[in-house]
Amino acid sequence: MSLAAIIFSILTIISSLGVIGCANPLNSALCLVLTLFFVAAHYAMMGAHFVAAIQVLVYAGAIMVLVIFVIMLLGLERDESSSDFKKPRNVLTAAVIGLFIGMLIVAVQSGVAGAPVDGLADASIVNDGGGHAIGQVLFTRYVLPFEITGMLLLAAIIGAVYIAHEQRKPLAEGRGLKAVRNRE
Amino acid sequence: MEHLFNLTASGDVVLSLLVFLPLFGAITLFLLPEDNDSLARSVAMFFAGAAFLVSLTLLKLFEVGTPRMQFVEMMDWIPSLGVKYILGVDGLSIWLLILTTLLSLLVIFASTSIAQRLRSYLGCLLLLETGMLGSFVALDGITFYMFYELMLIPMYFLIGVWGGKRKIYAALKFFIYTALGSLLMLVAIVYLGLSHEQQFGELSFYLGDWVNLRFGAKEELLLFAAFALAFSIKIPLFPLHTWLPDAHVEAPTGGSVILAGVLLKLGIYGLIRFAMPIFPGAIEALAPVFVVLGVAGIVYGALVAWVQTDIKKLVAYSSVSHLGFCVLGLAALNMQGMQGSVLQMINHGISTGALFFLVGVLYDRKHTRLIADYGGLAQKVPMFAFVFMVFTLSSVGLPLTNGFVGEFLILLGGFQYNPVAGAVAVTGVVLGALYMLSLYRRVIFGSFNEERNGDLTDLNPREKLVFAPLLVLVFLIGVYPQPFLNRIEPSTRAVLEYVNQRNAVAPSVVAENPALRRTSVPQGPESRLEVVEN
Amino acid sequence: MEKTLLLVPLFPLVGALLTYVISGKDERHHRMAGWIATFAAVGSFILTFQLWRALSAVEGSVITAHAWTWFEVLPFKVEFAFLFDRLAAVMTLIITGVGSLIHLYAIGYMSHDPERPRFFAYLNLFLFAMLLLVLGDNLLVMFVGWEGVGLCSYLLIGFWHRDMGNAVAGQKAFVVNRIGDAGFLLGMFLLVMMTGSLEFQQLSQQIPYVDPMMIELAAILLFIGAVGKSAQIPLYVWLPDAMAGPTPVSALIHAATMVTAGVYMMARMQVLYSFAPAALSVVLIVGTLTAFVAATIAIVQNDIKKVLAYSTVSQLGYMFMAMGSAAFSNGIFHVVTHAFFKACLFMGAGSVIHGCHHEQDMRKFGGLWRKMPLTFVTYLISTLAIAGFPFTSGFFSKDAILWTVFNVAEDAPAMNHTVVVFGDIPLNLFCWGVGVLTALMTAFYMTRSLMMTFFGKYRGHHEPHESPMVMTIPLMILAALAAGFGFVYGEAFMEYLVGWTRIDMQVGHHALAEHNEVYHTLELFSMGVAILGIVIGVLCYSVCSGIPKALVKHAKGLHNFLVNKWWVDEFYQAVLIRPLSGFSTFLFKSIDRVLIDGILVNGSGMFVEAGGDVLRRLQSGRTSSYAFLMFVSLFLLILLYLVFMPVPI
Amino acid sequence: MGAVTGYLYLSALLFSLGVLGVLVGRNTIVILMCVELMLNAVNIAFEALSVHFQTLDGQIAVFFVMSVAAAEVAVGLAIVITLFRNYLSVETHDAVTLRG
Repeated sequence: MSLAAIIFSILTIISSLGVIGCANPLNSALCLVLTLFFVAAHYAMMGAHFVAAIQVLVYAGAIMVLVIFVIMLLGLERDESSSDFKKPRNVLTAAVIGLFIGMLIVAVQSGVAGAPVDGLADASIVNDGGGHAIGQVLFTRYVLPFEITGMLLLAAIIGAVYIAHEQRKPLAEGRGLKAVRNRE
Repeated sequence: MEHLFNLTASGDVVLSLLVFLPLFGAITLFLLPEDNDSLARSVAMFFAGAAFLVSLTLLKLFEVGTPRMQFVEMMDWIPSLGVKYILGVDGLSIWLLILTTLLSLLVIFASTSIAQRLRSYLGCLLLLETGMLGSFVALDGITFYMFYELMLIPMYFLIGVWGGKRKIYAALKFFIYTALGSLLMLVAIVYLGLSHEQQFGELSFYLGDWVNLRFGAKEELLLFAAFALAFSIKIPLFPLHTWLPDAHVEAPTGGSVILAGVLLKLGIYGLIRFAMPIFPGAIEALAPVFVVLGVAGIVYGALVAWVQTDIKKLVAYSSVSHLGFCVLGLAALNMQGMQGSVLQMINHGISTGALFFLVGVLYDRKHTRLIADYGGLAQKVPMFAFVFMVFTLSSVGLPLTNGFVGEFLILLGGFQYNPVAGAVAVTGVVLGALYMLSLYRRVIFGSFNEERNGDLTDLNPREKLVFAPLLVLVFLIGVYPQPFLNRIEPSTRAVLEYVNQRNAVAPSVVAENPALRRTSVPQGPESRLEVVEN
Repeated sequence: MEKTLLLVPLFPLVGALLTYVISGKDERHHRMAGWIATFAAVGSFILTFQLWRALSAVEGSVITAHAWTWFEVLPFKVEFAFLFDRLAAVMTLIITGVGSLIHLYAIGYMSHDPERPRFFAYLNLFLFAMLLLVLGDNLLVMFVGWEGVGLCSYLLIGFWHRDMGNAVAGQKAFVVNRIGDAGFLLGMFLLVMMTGSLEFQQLSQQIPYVDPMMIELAAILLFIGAVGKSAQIPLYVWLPDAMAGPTPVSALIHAATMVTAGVYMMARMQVLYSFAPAALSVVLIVGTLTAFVAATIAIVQNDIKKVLAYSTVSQLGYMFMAMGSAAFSNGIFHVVTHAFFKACLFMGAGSVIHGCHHEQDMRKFGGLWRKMPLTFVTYLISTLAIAGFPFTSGFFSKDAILWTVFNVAEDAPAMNHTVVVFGDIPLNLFCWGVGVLTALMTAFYMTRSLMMTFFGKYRGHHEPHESPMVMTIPLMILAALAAGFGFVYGEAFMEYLVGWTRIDMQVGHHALAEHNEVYHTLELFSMGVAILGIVIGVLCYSVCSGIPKALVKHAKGLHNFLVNKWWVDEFYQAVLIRPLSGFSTFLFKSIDRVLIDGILVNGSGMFVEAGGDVLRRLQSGRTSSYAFLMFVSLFLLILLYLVFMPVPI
Repeated sequence: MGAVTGYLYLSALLFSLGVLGVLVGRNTIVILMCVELMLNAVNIAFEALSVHFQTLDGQIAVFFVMSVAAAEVAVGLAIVITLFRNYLSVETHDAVTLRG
């Protein structure tokens, strides 16, 4: 791997550690945004500029903004949740995840060296990483999944509205955002 | 045997009528108004009586001397699955049908002590009667299984609703124990149906078709084990008997009479009707196991009965001992043993059924079953003491009573099969006298406790009417059992000869382990009885 | 003639039903019960007498009657049929004759018992069963009678069932009989396996062709049945307790008829036993031991009925000694004479008890000869007979038995003579010696009972009175028979039963006892023994009454040992009954309750329940634990995939 | 050739960190974010292999993963809001009413 790639990898790892480690959800959200940028950088280095752009645009832009918006909405930025690593259960979880990493590494070593899968073998298109090639493939071979994803998004929107929807009836004493706000 | 089973529908409907008459009774009962007890009892009596009459006409029309099935009914029930509705009666089942209808009639007639919900009590009894009658006449695996399971539900309610203190535990234990066994049998039935399709092309559950199936040694043993387990739980064979005392102690009088009188016989009947013709190699190979368990059951049942303090539990363990005799007779695989076993089933139904009625008489009056609560009843209730004496003697197997003939044949068959088993089984006869007479002495003789049992009244006319037919049967079978044996003989001979012929021709299982070869060659009609050491 | 043969057992049966039905209802008819039953018995006796007359003089003639086929499992068939030959004639005459006399006696004895109908019904039922036993044409009908008499003795022993002691005695009798019957059953099964049938004619034809080992086994098994029924060692314990029943019962069942069933069975199966020398030796030994042991116990008993009970066991021992030496007819002869004098003794004792208002302890009697002269005379005659006083019937039968045991006939199919005891004494000589010793003891304890009851001064506090005529007539008849039968009909009886007599005992046989001078010396010897016993008895209990007390004080241990009946009952209780009930409680408590019920049945129930509980704990409600579980399973799946699936790339 | 294995290692590490975050997370929102992190790790792997095998399928997959992730976040946040409304806190250890 090129030097730049290694540096960016280390930075990505650090920022993702930040996501987990931060006590304050707002800080971890910002770390996540940083991680997303580094991942976009990786895409770019691999030549997939269009994907990098989309990554930044969709992920960092849309999703993270929404997350931060909700954090601020619920007023969680002041919560100092104690991430207690000491509890035996978490040590057990860490150990299991360690094993998991080991297994993945072993899998990676044993598996990757194989022959290239037949797929779309036109190397030229891949290199230019432009949107043209992706658009062409997307709307020829993958048009069905594309439509299904559209439906999925529609369902997600309706679901989200329905779940978060508050009935008009007056809330019982002490319930609902306004009541909470006043109480603080 | 094949000629026995390729049947043609004989066109008459008497068997279906007999089987479903009680069912109609049960249904009409549920349509009646809830609280009118006397109406409910008269309707139930009508249907039970009708069923009894039909069974009597069946007996009259029954042709003696032929092993083939009579009054056969064949109808396609579920054509796609190859399940046919086939009914037929022969020497093995004719007397059991009569016993079922008689006992059910007597139980319904004597159901005065049931206070709450009499209507559904009688409904359960009629439903139970249908299940029993169906199981005795069904010749198709699935139909048999359906009736076999149908019996469980009403029996469960009989014990669970009208039972004694621990009725829920007893009912649940009874249900799970028997159902578990029969599930295994269901697996075997399905396997047989499929292997019939495999060997003969079309799926069939008819006993006649199954008889032509041929299995490997291991396969046959396993299938036989499935059937044998289901029936051994029902019998109950020695180690699987612990549900019986609880079920009997907690069941109401009527329930335990039917349970002891008929339900237990299905195990033995099932073994003879289904297990023997289909798995002749396995029955011959496992015969020593059944002999050992049977004899163990005889001695164990007798000894444990001797130390009981509750009359019903004592009689329940005596049933374990008596049916140990039946199993011994069955496993002896010779004419004396088999006929003795079938006859003893009927005798046991009569004597133990009557004993439970007697306990019911005491329980309805004093609401306690402990032997210690009674004593010296002879002075207060002489008629009860006399009837109790007769059935004690019948249960002990005194000559000129019904118990003796069956027991003698079984012991003779057992002795011919293996003298040691015969000798140990004979001790069962002695132990039988011990525990029954000690029960009789503690309840009937000795000093009478006036203030506790002072208000005891002797048998009322209704109870006398219940005991009359049973008393007549005890002495009739004891003194002149020939008409009974004439009808049983052809069928048992057919089954036995088929088993021996199949084992002689293709000794699949037995060839592989000569150690299981029995000591005596079964007796054909012409040859004299002698022990052939081979 | 066939009809009358069927009627003989039917009369008592009908009598029993009639007695119970007619007189069972109300008080006035109770008195009739006794008479109906007696008429039935006497009627049966008359019919038997006619049959006996009809039985032609030819030795082997037989009258048979076939009722119906009892049950039939080809090739084995059992008929309800009767056989009336000379042996059966003798036994039936005794049963119905003595039976009728005892019925007559019982009317007097049970005159004020409220439950008379039930008593006489059982008594008649007993006669029916006993006749079945004796007249049966095959072993199975005999077995029906065999268990039938067992049942009736159970009912009659426990007749006064208010007192639990009587009921326990009745049950003990039935169960011990049942143990014997189990042996009898096994013997029958073996015979069926060997010969395919149970009829006596068939058996006697086919037994010679059966393998000797099996014959010995069958003989022993049938003998076990006889031991149970005729109260030999080790199954005699029930007879002394059977005295709990009314005295007529003891007289009829436990002296004259039922207990001799075993002897009759052996005589009937003489073909089997003559082919089983080993079995005969066993019978001889058991008979001798029983005779000796019972006699020793009888000496120290104080209850008059117990003395007579043990004397019966002892006399039965004698009969089996005769059977053991294959002298079947001598055994039957002793059965007959024993029936006479023992029934007379029991009834005498009964009338004494009746007179002294149900007092049974001899120490409360004394000097009754003045108050009850008739009873005294008959009791005296019978005591002389049983003691073997010269020329009484007891003497003839007992002396003949001692001679058959002593005299080893070469060609007689008796026991093999190689068996020796204590070094070199041949078995039969040993048994003869013990037999003579027992004869001495018999004479002594019978004279003791005579002296304690009828002589000395009256020790009881009731006012004894002579029994009514209806009781004394049977006494006198039997006393006459006891005295004269042997002398008058001794020879004729032996000729009559020539079919069952041992070769050397048959009239006209060269080594016949008459011409054998050893026989005459032995005859004199046993006369002397009898007289000696009587003299000792008389002396001990009249002139020097101090001797018995001194002896008792001196031989304290032995006396105690005998009074406690050799501790046999306690032995059975400790070795048999207590361990058996302990074992059954163990079976019930631990095997049934804990092992099968507890562990297997409820255990599996609890196992399922416990399993459910563990799984329930997994649903902890915390999402993180769910996530963790999901992750772990994912991890394992991937691991499995990697390990087992070859990586395709 | 090292690039692909490198990226795969990176993706494995990121994925594991995401899982650790989910399992240990105290706050529901943080768990949501960690799920995002895991998805990104997968995307990296997709992209790396797509380049390695010279095919576009990988990149197309990345697009679909992104859209699914968006949908997932939307629904996730809606749940978080309702969670907050009922339990007044988003700590994982409060919502235990489903305990068996």
